[in-house]
Amino acid sequence: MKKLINAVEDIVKDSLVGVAAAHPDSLRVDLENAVVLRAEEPHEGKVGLVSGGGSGHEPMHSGYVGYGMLDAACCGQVFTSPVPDQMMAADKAVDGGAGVLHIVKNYTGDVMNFDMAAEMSAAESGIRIESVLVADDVAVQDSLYTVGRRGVGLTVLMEKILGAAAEEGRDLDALLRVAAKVNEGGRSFGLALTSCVVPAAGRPTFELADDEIELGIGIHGEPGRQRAKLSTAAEVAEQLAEPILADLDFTGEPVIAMLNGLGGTPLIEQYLVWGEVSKVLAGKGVQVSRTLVGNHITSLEMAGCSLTLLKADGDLLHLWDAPVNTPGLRWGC
Amino acid sequence: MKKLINAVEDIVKDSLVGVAAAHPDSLRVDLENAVVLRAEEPHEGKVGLVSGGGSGHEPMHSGYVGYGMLDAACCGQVFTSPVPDQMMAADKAVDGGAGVLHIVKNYTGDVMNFDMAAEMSAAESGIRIESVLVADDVAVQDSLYTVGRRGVGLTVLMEKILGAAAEEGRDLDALLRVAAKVNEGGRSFGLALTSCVVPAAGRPTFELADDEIELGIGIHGEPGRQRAKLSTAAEVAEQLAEPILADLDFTGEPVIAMLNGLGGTPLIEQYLVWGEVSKVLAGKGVQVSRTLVGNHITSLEMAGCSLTLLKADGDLLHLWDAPVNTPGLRWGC
Amino acid sequence: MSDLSAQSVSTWLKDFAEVINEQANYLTDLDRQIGDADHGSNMSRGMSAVAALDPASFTDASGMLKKAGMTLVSTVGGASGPLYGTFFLRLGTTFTSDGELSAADLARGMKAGLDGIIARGKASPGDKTLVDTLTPAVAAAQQAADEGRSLAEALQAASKAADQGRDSTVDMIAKRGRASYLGERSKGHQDPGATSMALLIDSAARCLA
Amino acid sequence: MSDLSAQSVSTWLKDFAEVINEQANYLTDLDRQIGDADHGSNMSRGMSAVAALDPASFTDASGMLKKAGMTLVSTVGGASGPLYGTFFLRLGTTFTSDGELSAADLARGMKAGLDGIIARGKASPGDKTLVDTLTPAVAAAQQAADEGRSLAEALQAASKAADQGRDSTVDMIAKRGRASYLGERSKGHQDPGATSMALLIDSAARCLA
Ligand SMILES: Nc1ncnc2c1ncn2[C@@H]1O[C@H](COP(=O)(O)OP(=O)(O)O)[C@@H](O)[C@H]1O
Ligand SMILES: Nc1ncnc2c1ncn2[C@@H]1O[C@H](COP(=O)(O)OP(=O)(O)O)[C@@H](O)[C@H]1O
Ligand SMILES: [Mg+2]
Ligand SMILES: [Mg+2]
Ligand SMILES: [Mg+2]
Ligand SMILES: [Mg+2]
Repeated sequence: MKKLINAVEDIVKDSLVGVAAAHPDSLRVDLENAVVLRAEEPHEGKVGLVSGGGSGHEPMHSGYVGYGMLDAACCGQVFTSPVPDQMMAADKAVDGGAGVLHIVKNYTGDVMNFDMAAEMSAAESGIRIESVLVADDVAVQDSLYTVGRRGVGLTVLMEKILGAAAEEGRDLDALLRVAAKVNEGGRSFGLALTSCVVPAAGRPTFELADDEIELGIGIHGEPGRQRAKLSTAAEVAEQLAEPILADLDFTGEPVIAMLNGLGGTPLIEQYLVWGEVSKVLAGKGVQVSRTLVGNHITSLEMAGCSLTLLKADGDLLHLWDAPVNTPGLRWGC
Repeated sequence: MKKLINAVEDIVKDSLVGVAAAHPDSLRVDLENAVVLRAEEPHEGKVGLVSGGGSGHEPMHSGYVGYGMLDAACCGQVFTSPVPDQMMAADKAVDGGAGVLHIVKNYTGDVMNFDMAAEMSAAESGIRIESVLVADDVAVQDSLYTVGRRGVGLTVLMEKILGAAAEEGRDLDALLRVAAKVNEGGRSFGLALTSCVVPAAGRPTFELADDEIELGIGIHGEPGRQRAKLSTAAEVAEQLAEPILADLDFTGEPVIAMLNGLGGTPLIEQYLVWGEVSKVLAGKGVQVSRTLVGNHITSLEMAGCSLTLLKADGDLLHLWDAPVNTPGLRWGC
Repeated sequence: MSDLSAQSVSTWLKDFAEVINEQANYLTDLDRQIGDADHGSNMSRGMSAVAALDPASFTDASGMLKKAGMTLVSTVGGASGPLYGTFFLRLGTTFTSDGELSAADLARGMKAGLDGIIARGKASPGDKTLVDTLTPAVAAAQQAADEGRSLAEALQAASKAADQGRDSTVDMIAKRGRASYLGERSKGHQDPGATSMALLIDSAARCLA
Repeated sequence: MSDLSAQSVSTWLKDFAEVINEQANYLTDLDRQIGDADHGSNMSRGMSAVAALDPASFTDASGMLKKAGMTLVSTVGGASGPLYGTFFLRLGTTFTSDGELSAADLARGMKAGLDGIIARGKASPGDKTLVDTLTPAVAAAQQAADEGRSLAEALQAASKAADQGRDSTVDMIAKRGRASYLGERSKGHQDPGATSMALLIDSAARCLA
């Protein structure tokens, strides 16, 4: 295992020391709880947005704290959901009287820890806490008898859009309606060229042959649903887009698209894949109105990429375009 | 070789197709010449800023085209400088009557190709063309008898700062003075945990043992000057900072710092290293006023990082803080 | 040592912590195959914190068990944190008085723990989770109690049933937790949480009898 | 075929292009060791474009050589593009009339090419570049001309000297080009550009004699 770290058990805290050092003006880092906050919290009358999850997906979530996006990010151990204490500390710090919204990726661990935190925060301090579950990964079969889809790339778009809505002063119920729309119209699919090395495990989570890719990869090095031969980028673009378009009709409305790098794939390849994906989408009558290319939700050093599409009506586009000022996403200010 | 590409010879063009598709409103891509331009060129009365170099360092340079930074980026083959025809096309497109400035990294190939282009552009169209050579890598011995230092991380800062100065309406001579100040006060050093695979070569440029790092690495997979054992991030921070501080006194003036990922190193590790570097710098009395952490000048999928420090007086800080709107760097607008 | 006290609980928890530390790589490796390669490090982080609790600072077993549960919730994260945490919290609320521990007490406590886990995680037997270890273990303990057997015998029976429950997860297709994303491909692998839960019951059989 | 014409130049360039394509991996591999692993692909990209030029569309050798030079400048990039491009441009301005090519003509043309390369790249002999191949080759051609020998003999001598010059780069410490960043560590490796330049002179000896 070759990593720029001091000790495996200190990775998250040591990295947060760097976050604090890099963004002294805009962020405040609660090192004890491993919570990243905006420098000024709470914001009176604004719904507080709290997200978090296992670390190793940077810039998500800590890089999305700031004006127009999150109020706080709770950083768990690498690929392990944070513990309720962290969310409770965050809830307390960001509550400006309008309640707090938890943005949670749909993984058992995340769901249970956020649930416990919400119960305890509400009981302890009477804050109204609601939560949004992001569950967009079409690689996972969705049925009554399973836990449902994983939350992956759509989380980035959810945080940006809800962040803008909260900044505008919309209330908790309004945010829940926006979130429902994002969940209804958003889908993702990813594939990997290599595994990643979870620091505590010390070796790659899975092995791929030199000509193999893993289709339907998660963001924790979990194996996907299927192996395939690595072909051309044009073929990869089909492999990314096809399962998404098979799951939901993306024609007839503007679409926000994210071509996301999983960490180890250089930007030149990400743009190359986006070029091919955009051809595939155009061929299927999908009209892309906004595009984001880059490392936005990663799996440590995993090579590969994911595609997220979101049907966006006028309001969602308006919220997407609104100013945002975070280390990981910034425009308009 | 595992890459998301169609064919080795098409990588640069195919990737530019993606750039064009991702940024239809802000960028215009001249696919024939592999030149990325702002959507609206030229800008009357503004010095045109043209940079470029081998591809594989993304977001540099194509990702730095836009308001407050470059007017054009000429994209060479992977790790191979662009050809004069590209710079000539760029010169012509961006000349707004105030002359054109070439920002060139100090590599023989880049220097010669930009030189030929400048001679031919001046001869053909009478544009006044000046050039700035960036040469900041302290890993390379600088002497009268060699070609001097390589241009690495400082290039990003140079492009940002000159871009702001040009946007303010400063003339060519004023830009050259700013550039000289940046060159005098800027230094970089990098190290690698892995090599990268140049697509045309198909295999890693060099091999490192599981516990080895390459100190003084370039940005093209060129081997560095020395191997060392990989130790803790705290030690790595010393290895990055020490050669820079030994070369130039960085105390007594504010410093702009960039901790740059080389492509394959996740952001969580980059922040972790920055945390350690900031401690080392503080211990040596260096006062960091601005910080940039992330993948800004990369070597394909190489794992590792580099540190760039720049002494910044009030004017340089002012230019650094000025609004910039490019795919790779954005703030203030 | 069939006496329930902060001290006897502490002996059990320290033993389990030791076993977890020894087996951490194995548990992580199981999780590497159908999960995200952290179950061993998760449990080990949590149980090290639990093992550091001083039994002298608790007035009774109940207090110690509740604190252990809260400690797991606060240090583990992931799926196992809330689930193991809930298990010990429920044990703590069931075992309200120190002293003699009967087979019936044991069965009642374990059942409360299992119910808590199901309430929190919504898994059913057959979903390939630690519930598949705990469910037959509870049943075995209950049967031993019903048959009037000793605590030691009940613990033995529970431990044997737990091991069988753990083994039964190999052939299952996961429906809860991270392994469920693998669908059919989760078959043929032993569930990490079911494995650590069997270690917990085995440890109880060693320490509480 | 000691006659200079667009056709004879084309034969030479096509032969060189073929050799470069065959040796591309070898050249890239040399560059991998002390450079950036692209010399073979650079030269091959450029020479493939040159080989596609139709000699029938040029009135004389000069025009063909100049176009070859411009083509290399426009397609290769890197250090070798401007240097090889300059070499052929200078040949083109030296060989102004078709017809008989003498040993003295050859020496004069090669010398002009070398001067162009030095003006562009500022390398001196001993800097571990293609100049170390070309310098002795020019000297050998000149000596053959001075001794009144034939074009074929001059080309043979140049080719032999070029090969020796190429070999001499192994022990040098690079002072120009990318390999110079390696300092002492550049020693022990043969320079890629010096290698391709020797292939060019060898090809000339085969095709122009
Ligand atoms: N809903 C659930 N109910 C019961 N047990 C579960 C549930 N989800 C997961 N588990 C158990 O948790 C184990 C995984 O724990 P761990 O790896 O620590 O957490 P995570 O899956 O969050 O990484 C699984 O092997 C399974 O036994
Ligand atoms: N200044 C120079 N003068 C002469 N030849 C040079 C000079 N710099 C580099 N070279 C030659 O160019 C070769 C490298 O060419 P190539 O790999 O194609 O370009 P780059 O170094 O830009 O990647 C070197 O092996 C060397 O022979
Ligand atoms: Mg986990
Ligand atoms: Mg090159
Ligand atoms: Mg796990
Ligand atoms: Mg080269």
